[in-house]
Amino acid sequence: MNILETKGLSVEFSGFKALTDLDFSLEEGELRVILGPNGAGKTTLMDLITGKTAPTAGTIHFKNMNITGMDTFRISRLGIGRKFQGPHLFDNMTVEENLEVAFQGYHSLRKSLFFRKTKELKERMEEILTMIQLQDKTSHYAINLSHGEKQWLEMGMLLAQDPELIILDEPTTGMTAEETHKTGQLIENLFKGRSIIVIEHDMAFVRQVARKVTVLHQGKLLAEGMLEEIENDKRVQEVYLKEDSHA
Amino acid sequence: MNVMQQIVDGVSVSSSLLLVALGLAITFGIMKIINLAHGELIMVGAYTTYAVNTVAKLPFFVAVIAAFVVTAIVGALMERFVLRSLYGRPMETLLATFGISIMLQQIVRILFGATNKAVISPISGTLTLGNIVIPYLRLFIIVFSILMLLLTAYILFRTKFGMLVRTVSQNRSMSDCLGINTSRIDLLTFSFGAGITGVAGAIVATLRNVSPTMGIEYMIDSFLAVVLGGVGSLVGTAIGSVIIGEASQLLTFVGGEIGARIIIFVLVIIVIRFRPEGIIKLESR
Amino acid sequence: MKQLWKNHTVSLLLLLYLALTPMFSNAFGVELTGKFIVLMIFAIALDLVWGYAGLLSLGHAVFFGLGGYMLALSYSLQKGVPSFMARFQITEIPLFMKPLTSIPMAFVLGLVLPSVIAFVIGYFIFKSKVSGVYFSLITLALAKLFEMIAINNQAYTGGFNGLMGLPRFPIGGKPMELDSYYYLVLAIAVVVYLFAHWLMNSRFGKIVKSIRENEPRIAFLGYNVAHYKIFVFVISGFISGLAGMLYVPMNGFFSPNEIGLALSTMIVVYVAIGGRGTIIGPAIGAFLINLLQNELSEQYPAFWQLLLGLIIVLVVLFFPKGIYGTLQEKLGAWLAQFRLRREGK
Amino acid sequence: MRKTTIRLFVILLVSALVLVGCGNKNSGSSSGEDGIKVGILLSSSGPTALIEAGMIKTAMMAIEEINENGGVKGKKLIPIQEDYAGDPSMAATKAKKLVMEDKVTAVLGTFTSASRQAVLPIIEQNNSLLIFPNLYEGEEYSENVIYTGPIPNQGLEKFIPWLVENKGKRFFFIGSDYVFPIVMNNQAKALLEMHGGEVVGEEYVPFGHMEFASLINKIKEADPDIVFSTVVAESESAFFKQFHDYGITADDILIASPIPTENDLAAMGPEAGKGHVVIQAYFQSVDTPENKKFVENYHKKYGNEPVNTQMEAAYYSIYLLAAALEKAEDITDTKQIIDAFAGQEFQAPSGKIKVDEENHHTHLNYYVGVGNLDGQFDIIDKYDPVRPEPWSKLLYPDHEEPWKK
Repeated sequence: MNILETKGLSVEFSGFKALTDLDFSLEEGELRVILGPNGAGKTTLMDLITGKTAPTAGTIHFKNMNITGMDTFRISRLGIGRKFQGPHLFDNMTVEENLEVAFQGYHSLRKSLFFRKTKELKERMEEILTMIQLQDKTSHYAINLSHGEKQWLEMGMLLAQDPELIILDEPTTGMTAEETHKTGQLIENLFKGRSIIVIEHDMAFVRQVARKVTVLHQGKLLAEGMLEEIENDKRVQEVYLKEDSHA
Repeated sequence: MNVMQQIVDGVSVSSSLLLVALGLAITFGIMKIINLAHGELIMVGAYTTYAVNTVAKLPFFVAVIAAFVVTAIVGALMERFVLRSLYGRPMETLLATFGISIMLQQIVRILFGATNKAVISPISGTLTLGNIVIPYLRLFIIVFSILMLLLTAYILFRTKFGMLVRTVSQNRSMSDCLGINTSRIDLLTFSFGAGITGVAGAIVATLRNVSPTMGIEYMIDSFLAVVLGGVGSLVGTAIGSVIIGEASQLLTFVGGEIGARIIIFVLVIIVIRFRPEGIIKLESR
Repeated sequence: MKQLWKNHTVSLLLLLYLALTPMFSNAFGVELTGKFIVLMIFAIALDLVWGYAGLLSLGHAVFFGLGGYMLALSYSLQKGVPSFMARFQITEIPLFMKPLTSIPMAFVLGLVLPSVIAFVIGYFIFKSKVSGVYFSLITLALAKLFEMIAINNQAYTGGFNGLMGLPRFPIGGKPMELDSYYYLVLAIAVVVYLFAHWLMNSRFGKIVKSIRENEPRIAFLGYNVAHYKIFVFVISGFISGLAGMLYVPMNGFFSPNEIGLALSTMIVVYVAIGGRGTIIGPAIGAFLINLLQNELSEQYPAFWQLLLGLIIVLVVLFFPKGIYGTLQEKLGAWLAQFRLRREGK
Repeated sequence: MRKTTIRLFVILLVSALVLVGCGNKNSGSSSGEDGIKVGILLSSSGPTALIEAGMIKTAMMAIEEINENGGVKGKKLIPIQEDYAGDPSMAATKAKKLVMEDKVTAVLGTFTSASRQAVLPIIEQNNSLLIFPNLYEGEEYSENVIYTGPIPNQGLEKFIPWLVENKGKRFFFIGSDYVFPIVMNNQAKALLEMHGGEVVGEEYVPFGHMEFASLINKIKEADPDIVFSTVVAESESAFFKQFHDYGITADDILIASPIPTENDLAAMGPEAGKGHVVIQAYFQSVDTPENKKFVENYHKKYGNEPVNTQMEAAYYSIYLLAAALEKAEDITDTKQIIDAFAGQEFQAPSGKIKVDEENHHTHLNYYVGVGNLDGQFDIIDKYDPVRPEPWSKLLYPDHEEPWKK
């Protein structure tokens, strides 16, 4: 059963076709990697799914619910979490605070005003902190964390948010080889059972996590299939050769 | 009531507004600096004109040039010692420039004394067409403001300097990589904007008296004009000025001088609300 | 207790000073300090919006002024049609001002009206793509607008001259002693401080802070940013209105200056210099600047203006966190080092 | 970086505190010796400083002259100067300081009605004395205030008939949009009606208005003989200037106004004011021995700025105060001082003036002047002291007279 489905999805920015007539679907519990050179429309697709930008044509269904053009915060409440490319934290707030605001179910003003940390919440918080190995940095300001720590804190926030669909936009940019590897593992254990979309360049990382892969090119679906097939796919190769040649 | 006359007067009001707003179109429109001392730059220009033209008895055009130079220098100092370290922090910029505006007012008060000063209109006489009367002074201001607009446009779009200015405003880090001396460009751009504002000060000084606090109203009106027209677009600023100028004249039929101003403020606020990018939108992604 | 002291040292010291003022200073000093306290409350109100939500309002005096005008008008209506109305051949109090003839009603309106206006403005702005400096520019225009309206409708507002000769402290029927009114204001200030403190350390406060830190991100966590902005704006408007009302008896006089640009910009300066986002910082800023101004403006009027301008620029350049914010930081760092050394031994 | 930060921070605080410190010393020393303390509550900074600064100078001049001639009752007058930067609230604060802290015998000052009325309750509650030396709209009386400046009825009573007789009957009224100009114009209109003139238009502009094209346009439409202007402050010079730019001379349409002074002529540029008619209680060009001396001394002291009616008023107000203090038996009793003002006369630069026996306002001479290119006024007519009517008999024939109680 598909948790996410887009039909004929297209978007234009002042004449520029960022995405054209894209049919994309993701199964529940699946981890999908999306590949593609710069400007292929990867991030645009994510923006559309999370409601950051509204499509010019086509529909998006999440859990068989039409979320096309919905407000970001509504979509998020339905259970889609997103991690942006590069750290995207609340810099001048502590690790704990960053996690706290991420917890779901307290969105209304009233709830946020008269909010008490329940025992469960506290425990969950501890749990997450240990998972992302920041348990002894709870009162540090996010801005003072190392790059890797920042990335993991974001993972932690995703856990706190507890979404059914997680979107990771280049989660390993700027990471060392083993940080990258660690992140790979983190993703695999932390988000077991959730549906995940990962945008990634780093092939090593892709090989580590990927099963099914979708390749976008110039806003169109180029290829889709298991990693091996994709790697041997002619069209994909030439796109990537081009990419490398001018990279 | 002579509507034609009102419209013509509207043109002249618009033109002086355009003149005052032009500098802001550069410092705010292009450099994105919220300069609350904009009005004081006008004031500095006006006082320079007073000093050169009224006191030193030199011809008016000399005073205009002097106004440009002096305010350009003031602008350069502002950029070099304050604004430079605040790029990308609009709120801090706004505060700092407010502080500067207080200082400029007080400095002028100390230098020239508290009493208001006069700059004698360089041109007298009026042009009469049917039942419409236009003072040559205002005619001159209309022509002058259009020339200033064209000059600025030329500098920004036809010269190397202008190209650099726009490149830097488009993408600072990129320009850095291209080996452009961005900080120097910023300095020049701001002091150029300031200089133009000083010239505006020299011109408006002929319509009114010169006083340390004369700047505030102009500052607000200029911001309204720039934002209304469309930030970062000279044409936009021109259009904004014309709309406000004409409105302030024609709406006097409705609510008198005061009513007109109130209506304009409400209108501008509504426009900002629904088109923050202004009437003229720069296509960019 | 120890904890309280540790977290609120400065606030408590300031409170102590203010509480003792009436004992070692004459009536003039007390009234002056009382005025400062009112401005401190106002500064805290702006801090909620600017310091925490990161929305720089350049027109906050609008709410202060609305509150003040409600009470001031009510006072002037007590003895029938006031002279500024009579001058325009208005023989009886117009219907829409009837509610103000009752002082308690005026108190209610002085709190409700600013909040409502704040809500309308907030709803109008925050439900749109307007943000950052454009918000500031709109509020700037609003301040100018309300100032013009207050001056323009002189038959109902006293116009340019404002409303004067207001009774001093007729809180509830008969006049109040200066000192008791002073302590009333001080008490309210403490309540406001505590409330602001509670609010900004609640989950709500954290969310508001995260709006300041990273607005898009907080939306992706499922929060309706607009609602939070509007709410904090309304709260701030409410407190500003309260401050405006407290100001009226302290000043015995209310004019368009108190609803327009001048005060709006000054209060921003107080908050910036004191240290935005720290609640007590802005209060300290308001207090220090006014103290300095009062001391210096008489001996060196010219010099004072220069100094004020200079202080603003220097603070912006070298203490972006404001005086208190910077102190806090430096002290914090210093204490941390100190502890480390202790543990080292 | 951090180092400099801290250093700066310290410097800032210290400098501020030091200033506060020596600030106190200054005010301390001035209140030390035995003498009669007089508060001078006028703005030396802020928008209205351009006029009030001049008043401070002449007031100080008067005090020095008096002290040189042995002071009052053998005591020196000790001026305590407070600047309120044209802000009424600050005026109130500073008034409190003068009255409650410095315990001054009397306060000379405030400029706008806003600032006066902000100060009024403080003066009354502390039963102190305010001497208000400036033109204002009248319609006020306080036990504790002596109004030494002109009020509308005085000038207008003479001016309007003079204008109707010599210049024309068709009036267009303009003014800044607040109480003072409106009251002025109302009285002028009433007088105009009485003398058979006609009102062809009336317009008000916001305070600080600078763009007069459309107003001038309206005036030209109505084609009056006379524009009666109570436009004040910076708007005034802007109006005269732009009126002139539109090529309208005093011969086409005359501007008549009770407002402009020599300073305003300077601010608008003399040719803009040329030929237009003004009524004032004093011009620098007034030809009396007292005035010759006054102007001479002023220019010796402060250089060749023009002298104007407000400055003269501040000057003679001090002298009136001195005379009243001289006359009062016990100058610690404010009531006695105030009573001593009643009927008090003084040979001012503008001629002999007198404080009214009952209504606390002042009988003043009036001069009709025409602006000339030297930035002065050519006096073309003069009136002997006119009785002040706080509530103009013409507008409020049966208004109760508070001083009668």
